[in-house]
Amino acid sequence: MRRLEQKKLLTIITARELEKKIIETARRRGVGGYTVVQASGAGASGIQSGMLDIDSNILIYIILSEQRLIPLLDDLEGMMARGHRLKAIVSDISILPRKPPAATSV
Amino acid sequence: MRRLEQKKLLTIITARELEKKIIETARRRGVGGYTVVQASGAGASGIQSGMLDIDSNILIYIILSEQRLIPLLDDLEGMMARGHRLKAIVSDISILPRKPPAATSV
Amino acid sequence: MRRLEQKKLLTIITARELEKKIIETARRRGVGGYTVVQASGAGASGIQSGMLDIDSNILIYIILSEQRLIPLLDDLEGMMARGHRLKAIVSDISILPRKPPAATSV
Amino acid sequence: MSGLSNLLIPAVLFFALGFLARILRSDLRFPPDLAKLLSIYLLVSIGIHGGYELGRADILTGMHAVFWAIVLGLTLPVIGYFLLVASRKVDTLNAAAIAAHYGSVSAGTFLTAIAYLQSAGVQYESYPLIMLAVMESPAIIIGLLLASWSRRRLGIVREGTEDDSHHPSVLREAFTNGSVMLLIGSMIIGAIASPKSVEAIKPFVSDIFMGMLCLFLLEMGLEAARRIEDFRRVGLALASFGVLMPVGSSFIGAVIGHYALGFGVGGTTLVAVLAASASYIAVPPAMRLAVPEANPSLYLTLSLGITFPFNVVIGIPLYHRIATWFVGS
Amino acid sequence: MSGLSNLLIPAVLFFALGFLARILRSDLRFPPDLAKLLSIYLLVSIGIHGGYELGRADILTGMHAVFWAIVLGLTLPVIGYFLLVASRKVDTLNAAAIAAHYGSVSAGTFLTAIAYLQSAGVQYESYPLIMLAVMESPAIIIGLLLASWSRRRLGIVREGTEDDSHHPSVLREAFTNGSVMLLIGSMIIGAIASPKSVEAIKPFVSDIFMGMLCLFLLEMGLEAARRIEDFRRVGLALASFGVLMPVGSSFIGAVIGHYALGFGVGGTTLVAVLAASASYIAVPPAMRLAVPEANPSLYLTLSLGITFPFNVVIGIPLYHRIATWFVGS
Amino acid sequence: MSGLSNLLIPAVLFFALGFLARILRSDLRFPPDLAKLLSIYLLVSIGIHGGYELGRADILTGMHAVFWAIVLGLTLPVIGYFLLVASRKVDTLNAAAIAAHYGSVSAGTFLTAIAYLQSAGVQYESYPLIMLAVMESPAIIIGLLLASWSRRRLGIVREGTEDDSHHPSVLREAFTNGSVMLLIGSMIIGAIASPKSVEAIKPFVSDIFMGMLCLFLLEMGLEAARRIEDFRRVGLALASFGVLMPVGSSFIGAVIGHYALGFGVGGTTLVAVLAASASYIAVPPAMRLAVPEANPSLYLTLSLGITFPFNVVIGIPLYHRIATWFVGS
Ligand SMILES: Nc1ncnc2c1ncn2[C@@H]1O[C@H](COP(=O)(O)O)[C@@H](O)[C@H]1O
Ligand SMILES: Nc1ncnc2c1ncn2[C@@H]1O[C@H](COP(=O)(O)O)[C@@H](O)[C@H]1O
Ligand SMILES: Nc1ncnc2c1ncn2[C@@H]1O[C@H](COP(=O)(O)O)[C@@H](O)[C@H]1O
Ligand code: NA
Ligand code: NA
Ligand code: NA
Repeated sequence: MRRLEQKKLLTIITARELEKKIIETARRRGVGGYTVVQASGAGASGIQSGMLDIDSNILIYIILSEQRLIPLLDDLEGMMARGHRLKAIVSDISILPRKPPAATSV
Repeated sequence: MRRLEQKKLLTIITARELEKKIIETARRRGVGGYTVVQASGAGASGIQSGMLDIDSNILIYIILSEQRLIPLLDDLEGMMARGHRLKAIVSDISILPRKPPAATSV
Repeated sequence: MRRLEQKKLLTIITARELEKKIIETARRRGVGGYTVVQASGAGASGIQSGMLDIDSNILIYIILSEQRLIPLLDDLEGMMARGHRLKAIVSDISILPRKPPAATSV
Repeated sequence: MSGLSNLLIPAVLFFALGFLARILRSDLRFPPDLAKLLSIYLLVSIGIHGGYELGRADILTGMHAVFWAIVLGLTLPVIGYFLLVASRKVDTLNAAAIAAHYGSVSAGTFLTAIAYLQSAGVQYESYPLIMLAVMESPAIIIGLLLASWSRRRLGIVREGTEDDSHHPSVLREAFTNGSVMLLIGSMIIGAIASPKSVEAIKPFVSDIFMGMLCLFLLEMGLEAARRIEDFRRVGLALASFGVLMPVGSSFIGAVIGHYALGFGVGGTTLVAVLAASASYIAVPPAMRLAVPEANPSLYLTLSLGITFPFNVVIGIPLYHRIATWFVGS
Repeated sequence: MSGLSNLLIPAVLFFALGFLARILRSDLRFPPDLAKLLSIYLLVSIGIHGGYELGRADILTGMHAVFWAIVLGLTLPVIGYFLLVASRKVDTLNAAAIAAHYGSVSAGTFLTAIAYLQSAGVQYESYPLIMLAVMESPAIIIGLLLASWSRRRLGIVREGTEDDSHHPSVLREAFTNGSVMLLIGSMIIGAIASPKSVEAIKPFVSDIFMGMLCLFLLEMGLEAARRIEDFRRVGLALASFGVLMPVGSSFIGAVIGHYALGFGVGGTTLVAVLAASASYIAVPPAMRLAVPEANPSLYLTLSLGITFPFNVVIGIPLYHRIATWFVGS
Repeated sequence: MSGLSNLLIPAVLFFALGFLARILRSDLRFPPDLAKLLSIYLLVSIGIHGGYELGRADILTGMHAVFWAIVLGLTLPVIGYFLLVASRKVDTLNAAAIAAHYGSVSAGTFLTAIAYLQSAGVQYESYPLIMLAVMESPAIIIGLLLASWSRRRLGIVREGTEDDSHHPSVLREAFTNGSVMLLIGSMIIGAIASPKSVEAIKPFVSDIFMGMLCLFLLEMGLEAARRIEDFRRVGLALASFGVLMPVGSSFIGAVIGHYALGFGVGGTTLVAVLAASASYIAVPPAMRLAVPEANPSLYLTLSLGITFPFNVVIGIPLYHRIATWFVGS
């Protein structure tokens, strides 16, 4: 389907406290947008019931181009190296390109 | 794994107000089901904190066949052309086929 | 990108009542972690508005290796055969490998 | 008190408002957690309240109430099951799942009945509250037995290890069900806490109670109307079961309330309401786990979409009449 | 009562606290459902309250109030539209979407005004409450008409079938909007429910009302401050519209309140507040559906980030002055 | 008042109920937002309340209280850190993260203590409330210093720019932490708002307070029991730290409360409780950001799973005894 753009979807699973930090990092790498979903879960660091703020997880979805993905993954790797717990998942997606209508030229 | 069916997963990210509209569109295209998740996020049209109804985002997941996907994407493109803000993401998935048990023949 | 591990992402869409059951099954199959998101939706068994506990859906995300995936899919197929309503979606992902820092050797 | 003036209780009016909002396809929707918050509040409040009084009530009558509650919970599903199978509208597994709901109870209906009696100035015993707590669960066991019995007759063989319906967890969950624990727990707390300290939480559990009940019924109205939309899935024959079963059960309940337990009009009405009401809290999750072959939209539409609205609007005043008639005679 | 002492109402102080918390980038955040819960509670409470009094009020004056509410709702957006187009800062479609917000109302502003009048010991009529309920919607229709008119002038042709703005659903939703139904429904319930049963919910709708309003304004403070951050998107010219439009409208409102409806200082103040306040509940979703070309962050920043805070902190005492001046003269 | 009768406060009984429900693997679960709603309500209410009284209290004693609160917040973590390192059960970075929690405070424990004193009819000063607000944060700074000191000793070099623990944001967040702002903000509002308008929110902040506290502790019970399940992760030696540390701290607190601040039995008990309680609101997120190498399940299990339940059930009556003994002598 020629009209679809090939992009990467980066899905980050982590604790809510890291939301701000990760989004700032992504912005610095020129990412235009993101989507966040509340989640709960469990892993090596125990249960994250989501009942208290202190153990709520989030899923951060970032649609981006491969060029932007690489440096962002470096940043995330750096955070993980410093002990932050996060999962960074990359998958291939195709997306409908945005064609803004004439009228919204504000 | 032969037992898995090849399908498409269409993920739509948009504002909650469009939920009804998009689901009706999908139904018209013969989609059998969908899954909706509350989200927040940010993009060209600013932050969608999810704190007020007026700026809550949703993720709509639709598992469907490629034949159904094409016309639905046309509809979504039409909505975007009229200025609606949404992201339509397509990815390839495999899914366990449903084998309904004998007993539920109601 | 050599540093990324190739893994499978298993996404299960089902009713909240099955959460415990499915997670126990996954644990028995040696799965280390999972992420759960609250959702609503509709399908063959009607609307799951998420308004009452009795019809809330969940999405369970499980990152795992193909070896672990196969037997887990068998279990899920067994549950579906007994009439449980769930969608099991498999997709290919790449993930940043975890490098635990020295200090957390507790 | 006439059925009409019953409609003039805010609680019932808010139920109607929610129902109407949904019918008019209004975008009025309750956040899921708010529904949860309201039912937690209602269970705790009614529990504290009742427990406080029961702590000062007659233990023997209490035992009797518990006994008859179990009897109701075990017999009603069996009756329902055979009616459903006779109707030929659903297979035996769906019949088992649906029947279980009618042996259990609905706290929302019970609370509306209390609001009704209060605004009608009718006195009522506190024992039916224990019955409310007790009746949530036994019906589930019968439901499971009916289901596995049907399975045997259908010749459905299941891999023993994996058969959920014999899975002890389902039974345990029937008794450790969140709302059951919340209700019983609060009753015990209300009974054993120092009266002085219970006084301190009275404003919370009493003063704002009616208002919270109104919000709860508003939400239930939305929910019920949404269920009604699945009506076609159910069909007229099955829908009529959702009306006739409670009316029939209410008679059995009234007989037990008056003759077996010797309650007055108020208490007898409440036992009739317990018998007539269908569960939508404890039973559906248990059935989804243990009788997965049954279609959830069938039993949810019946208990939430048909029986609950019928009981709230028409049933309660009717059962009150029945009780008056029994006690009068 | 001076503007300063207005700042000493807890409701306003909590708004400031929320605003400050956000400016200091505190991690204080309200769960989305809590915001929803609070507005549901406030609408129900104010509805029951007002409905109870209106059920005992003069029907003719009520009709008058409704009539003038509609007049306000239909004229203010047109004025706003031409001011915006004249300003040359936004295209006509954004102008239409923004203008619609100023013809509608903000329940939060209205309730803060009531808290202000109460702590100032000023009496007020109950009729403005009906106007609050009525004014949520008409502005939306004008907004849609202005939008499709602009589209024609811009020569934007749309596939008829798919054109949302003529889609009846948008109009229906303008009237079946959740908060409108909740408010009107509660008013009717307050009016028709038996006084005895209304008494039973008074503690819920009255005693804890001010506290709930405080939490609501705390949350609105967070929200408003977040919007202010989008200020640069809006620009000074547009921002000044967010201040001048309400002040201008308040005069029109005060004239109608005093001369057309003959209200006292309290009632006149409330009508001025209704005219001055901009919607952030009913209108934004309608505009997002029907005028998708307009940028949501423009109208949300204006109504939530600029007009709402201005009205709560400076506007209300100012409109009170204006009303006193009109009524005095 | 005996420890047993302490167990007869509804607040404590509801904590036990939640704990039990989880142990019995009941499916009773609180919606996440409800937990948030309850803590927002409790912080606002206690803030308004205390602020109202502090607005009328002695400023000098207030200053003293603040000074000693900071002293406690700075010294307790250091003591805890060396105990933990000496125990050899955790590495120094986990020791730093855990110790920080014990220098901070738990509002839930503090409120339970107030409920305990009230039902025991014991008078208490309002100053400890300021200490509660003050003590949330200093311990975090010490925690960060201990952590980076340990890192240096461990020879862990970090890319300066990216080192979170020196990242000013972490410090700022320690002071702009949501619950800290909510508490201090409400205290200021309670102090400066016109008494007349504070009266209007009294029913909200006073009457339903105890009931909300019960729901909050019910939820904490569920949470604590869930944490206990991670007990094996912690081990006996570490668990005993979760009991001995608070008892030790309570003595230090009682000495400061009585001798340094000259409080009576009530006030001294509260200072002892502040010293003994461990944070689960402000500190965990700060540690997760600034000491990512530390394992969250260790400090959360200790503060929520062991210290909190111990304090609520055994600690508070014990500290009350200690205070009585000090003040008596
Ligand atoms: N195998 C997995 N599949 C899906 N999500 C996971 C998995 N492992 C961990 N997670 C998520 O990542 C969070 C942190 O994981 P961990 O760092 O292992 O504690 C968990 O709370 C889960 O939400
Ligand atoms: N690059 C992106 N990655 C993930 N989600 C995005 C991205 N851009 C936008 N979104 C989501 O789409 C919504 C609308 O985007 P926009 O139309 O750009 O304002 C945002 O609120 C986000 O939730
Ligand atoms: N085609 C679909 N795409 C996405 N989610 C679906 C689809 N069909 C069903 N679902 C989800 O799976 C749940 C159960 O589906 P069902 O068993 O068909 O009732 C629904 O409530 C939806 O959340
Ligand atoms: Na029943
Ligand atoms: Na207006
Ligand atoms: Na402490």
